[in-house]
Amino acid sequence: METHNAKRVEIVIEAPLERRLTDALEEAGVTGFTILPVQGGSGRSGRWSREGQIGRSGMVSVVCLIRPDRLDSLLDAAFTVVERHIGVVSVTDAQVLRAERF
Amino acid sequence: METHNAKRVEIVIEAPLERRLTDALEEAGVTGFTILPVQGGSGRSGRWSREGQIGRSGMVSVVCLIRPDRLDSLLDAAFTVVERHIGVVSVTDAQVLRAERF
Amino acid sequence: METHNAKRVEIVIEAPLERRLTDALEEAGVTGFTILPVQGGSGRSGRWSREGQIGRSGMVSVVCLIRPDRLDSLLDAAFTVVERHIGVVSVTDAQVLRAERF
Amino acid sequence: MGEILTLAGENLLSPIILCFALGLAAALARSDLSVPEAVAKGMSIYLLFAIGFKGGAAVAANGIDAGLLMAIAAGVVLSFALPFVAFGLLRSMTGLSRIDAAAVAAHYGSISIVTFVAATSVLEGRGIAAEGYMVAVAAVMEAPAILSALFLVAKGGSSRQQDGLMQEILLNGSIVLLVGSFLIGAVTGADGLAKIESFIVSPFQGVLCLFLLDMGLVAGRGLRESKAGLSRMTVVFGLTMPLIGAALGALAGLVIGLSTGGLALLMVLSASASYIAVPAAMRVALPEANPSIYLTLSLGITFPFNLTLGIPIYVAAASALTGGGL
Amino acid sequence: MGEILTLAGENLLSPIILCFALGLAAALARSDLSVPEAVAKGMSIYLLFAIGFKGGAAVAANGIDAGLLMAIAAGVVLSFALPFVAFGLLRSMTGLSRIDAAAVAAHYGSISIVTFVAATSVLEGRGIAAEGYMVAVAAVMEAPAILSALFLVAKGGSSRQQDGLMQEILLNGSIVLLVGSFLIGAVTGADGLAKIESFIVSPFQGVLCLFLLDMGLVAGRGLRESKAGLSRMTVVFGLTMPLIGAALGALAGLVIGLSTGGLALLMVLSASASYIAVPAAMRVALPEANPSIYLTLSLGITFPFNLTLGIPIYVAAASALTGGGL
Amino acid sequence: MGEILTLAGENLLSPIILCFALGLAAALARSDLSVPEAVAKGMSIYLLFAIGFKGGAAVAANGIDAGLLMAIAAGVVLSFALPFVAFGLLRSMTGLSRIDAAAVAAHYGSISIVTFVAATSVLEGRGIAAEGYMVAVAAVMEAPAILSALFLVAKGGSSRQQDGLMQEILLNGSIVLLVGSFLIGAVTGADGLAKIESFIVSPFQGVLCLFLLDMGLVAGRGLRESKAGLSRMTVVFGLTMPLIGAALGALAGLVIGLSTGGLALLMVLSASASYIAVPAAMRVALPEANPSIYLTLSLGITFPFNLTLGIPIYVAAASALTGGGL
Ligand SMILES: Nc1ncnc2c1ncn2[C@@H]1O[C@H](COP(=O)(O)O)[C@@H](O)[C@H]1O
Ligand SMILES: Nc1ncnc2c1ncn2[C@@H]1O[C@H](COP(=O)(O)O)[C@@H](O)[C@H]1O
Ligand SMILES: Nc1ncnc2c1ncn2[C@@H]1O[C@H](COP(=O)(O)O)[C@@H](O)[C@H]1O
Ligand code: NA
Ligand code: NA
Ligand code: NA
Repeated sequence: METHNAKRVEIVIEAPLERRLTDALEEAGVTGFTILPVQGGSGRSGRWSREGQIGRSGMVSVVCLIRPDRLDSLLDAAFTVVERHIGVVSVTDAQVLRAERF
Repeated sequence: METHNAKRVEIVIEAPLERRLTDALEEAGVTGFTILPVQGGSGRSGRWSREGQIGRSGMVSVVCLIRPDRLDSLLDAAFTVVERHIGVVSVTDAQVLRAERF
Repeated sequence: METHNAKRVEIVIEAPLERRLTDALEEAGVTGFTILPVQGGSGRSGRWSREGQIGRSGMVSVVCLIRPDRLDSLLDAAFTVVERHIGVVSVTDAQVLRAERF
Repeated sequence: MGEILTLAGENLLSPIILCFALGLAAALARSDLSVPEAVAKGMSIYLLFAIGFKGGAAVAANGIDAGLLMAIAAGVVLSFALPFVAFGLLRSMTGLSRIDAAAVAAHYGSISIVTFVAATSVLEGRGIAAEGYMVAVAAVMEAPAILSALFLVAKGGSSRQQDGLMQEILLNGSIVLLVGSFLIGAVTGADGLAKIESFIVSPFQGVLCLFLLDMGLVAGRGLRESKAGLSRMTVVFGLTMPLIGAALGALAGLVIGLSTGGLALLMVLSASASYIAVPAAMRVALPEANPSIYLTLSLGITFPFNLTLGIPIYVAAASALTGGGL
Repeated sequence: MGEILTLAGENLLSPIILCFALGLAAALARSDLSVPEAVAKGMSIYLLFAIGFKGGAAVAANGIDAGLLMAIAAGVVLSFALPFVAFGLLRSMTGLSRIDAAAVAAHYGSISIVTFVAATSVLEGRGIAAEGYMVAVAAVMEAPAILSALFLVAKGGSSRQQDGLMQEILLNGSIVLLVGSFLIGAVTGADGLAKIESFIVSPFQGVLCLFLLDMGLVAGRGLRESKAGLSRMTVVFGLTMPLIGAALGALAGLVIGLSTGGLALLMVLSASASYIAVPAAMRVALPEANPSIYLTLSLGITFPFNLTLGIPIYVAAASALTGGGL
Repeated sequence: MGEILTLAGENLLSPIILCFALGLAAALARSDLSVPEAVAKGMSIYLLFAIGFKGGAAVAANGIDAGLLMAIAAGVVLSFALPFVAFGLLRSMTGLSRIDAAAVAAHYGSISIVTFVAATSVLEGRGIAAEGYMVAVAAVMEAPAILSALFLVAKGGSSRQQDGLMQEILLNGSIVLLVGSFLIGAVTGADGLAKIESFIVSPFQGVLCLFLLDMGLVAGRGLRESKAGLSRMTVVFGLTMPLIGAALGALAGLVIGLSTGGLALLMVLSASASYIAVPAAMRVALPEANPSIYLTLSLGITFPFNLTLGIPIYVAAASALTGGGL
């Protein structure tokens, strides 16, 4: 089956910033993304868990498949939001089916 | 620690099709997969979120670790289900521990 | 945007062992990880789903971004916990922003 | 007419309608108010269980009569027939493609259980009794419309493999729960009801309020995010089809001789459009149909219309038709 | 005998049993009906809190007597002892390995709180009072059986490092909640109960119905998806072990002089098998044991048996043994 | 003084406080007891809806008077002013940075709705009436403090772009739900309340118990996992600021002539610190501020203090100040 090169970008960011991040991505011309819930984690600021929390707390994971040549503009857009906040950005090489969608 | 080559296939697909997809995977001889919930996303058909939804709405993410030589049969099986529906398929190179399991 | 090499380790493990695994990771000097909920799956021990379950059942997915040179100590730590239990460990090459965090 | 207005006015100022309006307004204003998916599903399980059980207990109290079978037959016929009417209207009034029109039509042949529940509350508030078995009629009306839609598409040439689809539709969670709790209510009767009354009767209205808050939030988010941009004629369809459905439902109900309350409920069922079972079935069976068209129409246009104006109209009409004053 | 049949018949047609049956049937028929995990957990928190609090308030009302301590001691002894009986049976009757047999045995020494709750409902329905502190007995019976299982495996040679396991078991959420709410009920007594009565008493039966619907769904899914294929003798074990457990529980209860209701509940606790606390502990402590064996046995065989036939038998036996008629 | 002690003792032994203590103890002991996020959110929606609706219905019953507007004005002024007091104290007493101090200050200007609800319960328990519109005062006090904090930081030199922040704060889910249900209660009045009373009144205390169990769990986990290590003076701040806030609230309440109950509630609002709306706003607006400082202070120190000792003190003080005996 024919596949096409792509980048898989995963941004773990604080939930209250979700809308700002996705707005920035859309402005940067990103055509699609998928948001996964995050249950807990640990980092320099300690451990946390979503259990029993109320309010828009915790983090979410935003996954973006994108054409390699558009990676830089995506990262720039993401960075404006992530920069001053808690968040982790990683990029992996991937192959996608149906390249026309990206 | 010794690791072995594998492919990590991630299929984001509409929740009502989850069973069809996993049935197709099992028929194609896929020995294991893990289903992650998806909280929301955006694509050509607009933004969506699972919040407050009832019924089998939204999408799920099915992750499959597989021996490289079995990738094509997996993609063929997935494609029969994804083809006419909303869904995104991506493949990444990975290493796994305990290759005998895959 | 400048990125840095990293490894993305994904450990799918039974929920009752979550704390043991994360304790082992922290002991091995892992600085951060993110825990994603898992909704269901299939493997040699059959299909399962979290729906309607009570108690600490099912699995979780622990994702760890780490400097390549620290991969082995992480895998060793993870393996002590995963070894006798149900669990899947995979590693992918990744790039991260802000390497100083890892 | 005056009566309809009074009834509509009272209805508009009831807590459940105001909760729906609050949710709608919050979503349109982009508030981050939201009900967790699990809680929304939990409330829908509660409502289906309560309404099914109470219906079954009512049937146990009154005994089964020929009316039950006739009403069920009427429901099945309506659910099969209404999509053809809807499809015809859509194809002549709007520019929707055959597939989109068929998908929308399936929704209007099927039913909205929340609209049904809201109507039940209005009837109770006015002291109008209804046949307990109307819940069973609601259950049997969920699925047939889907078959009609598939038939309409097949006639258009594109045949499709649908292994297991029928089974999936009939075993849809909401149908199973509604039918199952109806049977449990019918078997355990007044004794069973007495045991769980303070769970399924007393707090019912309050849960319904929060549930409608959530429906408002979901509907509002749908209207805001939808890329569909419904054409004006499509919106007109969403406002007139309920009235046509109600009229056909009234006809059927008069033929089989329902009481005032039963007639009103059959009109409500015919007028209402599904937004749970049918959308999921459409994603599987007619994936090419655009979901934002049928969801926006059903949940964003027809549901609020029925909730606010439709129900008072149908109740008033049923009263007039059966000779009972309001 | 006739009494048992009447009681069993009544029991089988109660809403809670029918809800369990509905869930079981829906899952076996592959319906997609499901209760969200969060809602199921929320209901279990509600049930544990309510049952603990009511038990504590009952103790506060009746005062603490020597019976409380004796009953707790009896519970601890039973929980330690029953796994040895179960293990012996399993090793002689079935082909299960030492580790699988030990893991199963742990489940049968521990208890199922839902079975306990269902039995409480039956007793209430028949107007049979029981000692309020039986809830505390239930709590202390959760954990000891796990130690017995580990001992049985250690005897077999494989020693294992279990740092922190004991603490994890004793601080298991359901034990903490049950004991904690029991203490709160005991401290706040009748006053406290009055404040929250319309939350923990009135809707209790209804919540139990929905919870059992979920238990049926989970049990049915387990039976359907299980790759275990329990051997016939293993199934026989799942049906006889409850009776043996109940007999031993009856013996202990008679020795310490429980009332009819208390005796019935101690029999129920001894007869029931855990499917929450123990499975999680087994995943940590005996990961080589096959979970689908112990889950299927406990939730798919013994739980429905106790719920339908077991409870009426134990209640009838307790009545006969204490000289109280039904 | 004796009265305060009696009141505090009674309060400490109420089910809701004991549930909080149970959660706290379970979390500190590392039990895995936990309430699912969706259930916790569901309960908070229930509580906000119930408290808002009941407040609105009370206003509908008593009519709107000038007091309502004055109380709202007082609330806005207090919410704007208290952060300046808190900021001054923090900068002089503790070593917190300007940004951390401003973030903490925002929390103390805003309010904790659960503390408010707990105080309402205490008042009800003592038969002390309060103005229904105090709920509206609670709602308007949520947000202004955030602006004061931003002003305090801006004065310190770091200006920041905050597009859409204000809108986000005002449309925060909890504010919208509280205000919305207040309005619905006010519009539908006694009729509306009668319809949903057995949902929002009777089970209220019980839901509050489980909610406080969860708050205890979250607070305990926060205390355990926090890497903040609050300095001793910061803890002292967390215990004295509520008293200072309450004193200022009392002053304002006396000026506008509130009743005993209303005065107590305004003191409680002023004394309490936010842990829902403000933390989320701070993550967006002042991300450099350390969340574990403000969360630990607000939820781990001030909330338990108010719940256990604060409320009895404020109620006793309000009684003394308005000449009403306890
Ligand atoms: N190395 C990492 N790998 C995966 N997730 C991480 C990593 N570091 C941080 N995170 C996630 O980001 C959150 C915030 O990290 P921090 O700012 O370091 O406290 C953590 O709670 C994790 O969910
Ligand atoms: N480029 C992408 N990267 C990640 N997820 C995507 C992407 N495109 C689509 N998706 C996911 O697939 C769903 C449907 O996409 P679409 O069919 O384009 O509307 C979206 O809502 C996303 O959850
Ligand atoms: N090849 C695989 N790819 C992804 N996840 C897997 C795979 N094999 C197993 N898993 C996950 O691990 C769980 C236990 O696997 P098993 O021990 O094979 O039953 C499964 O239910 C899946 O969630
Ligand atoms: Na209809
Ligand atoms: Na037992
Ligand atoms: Na305050």
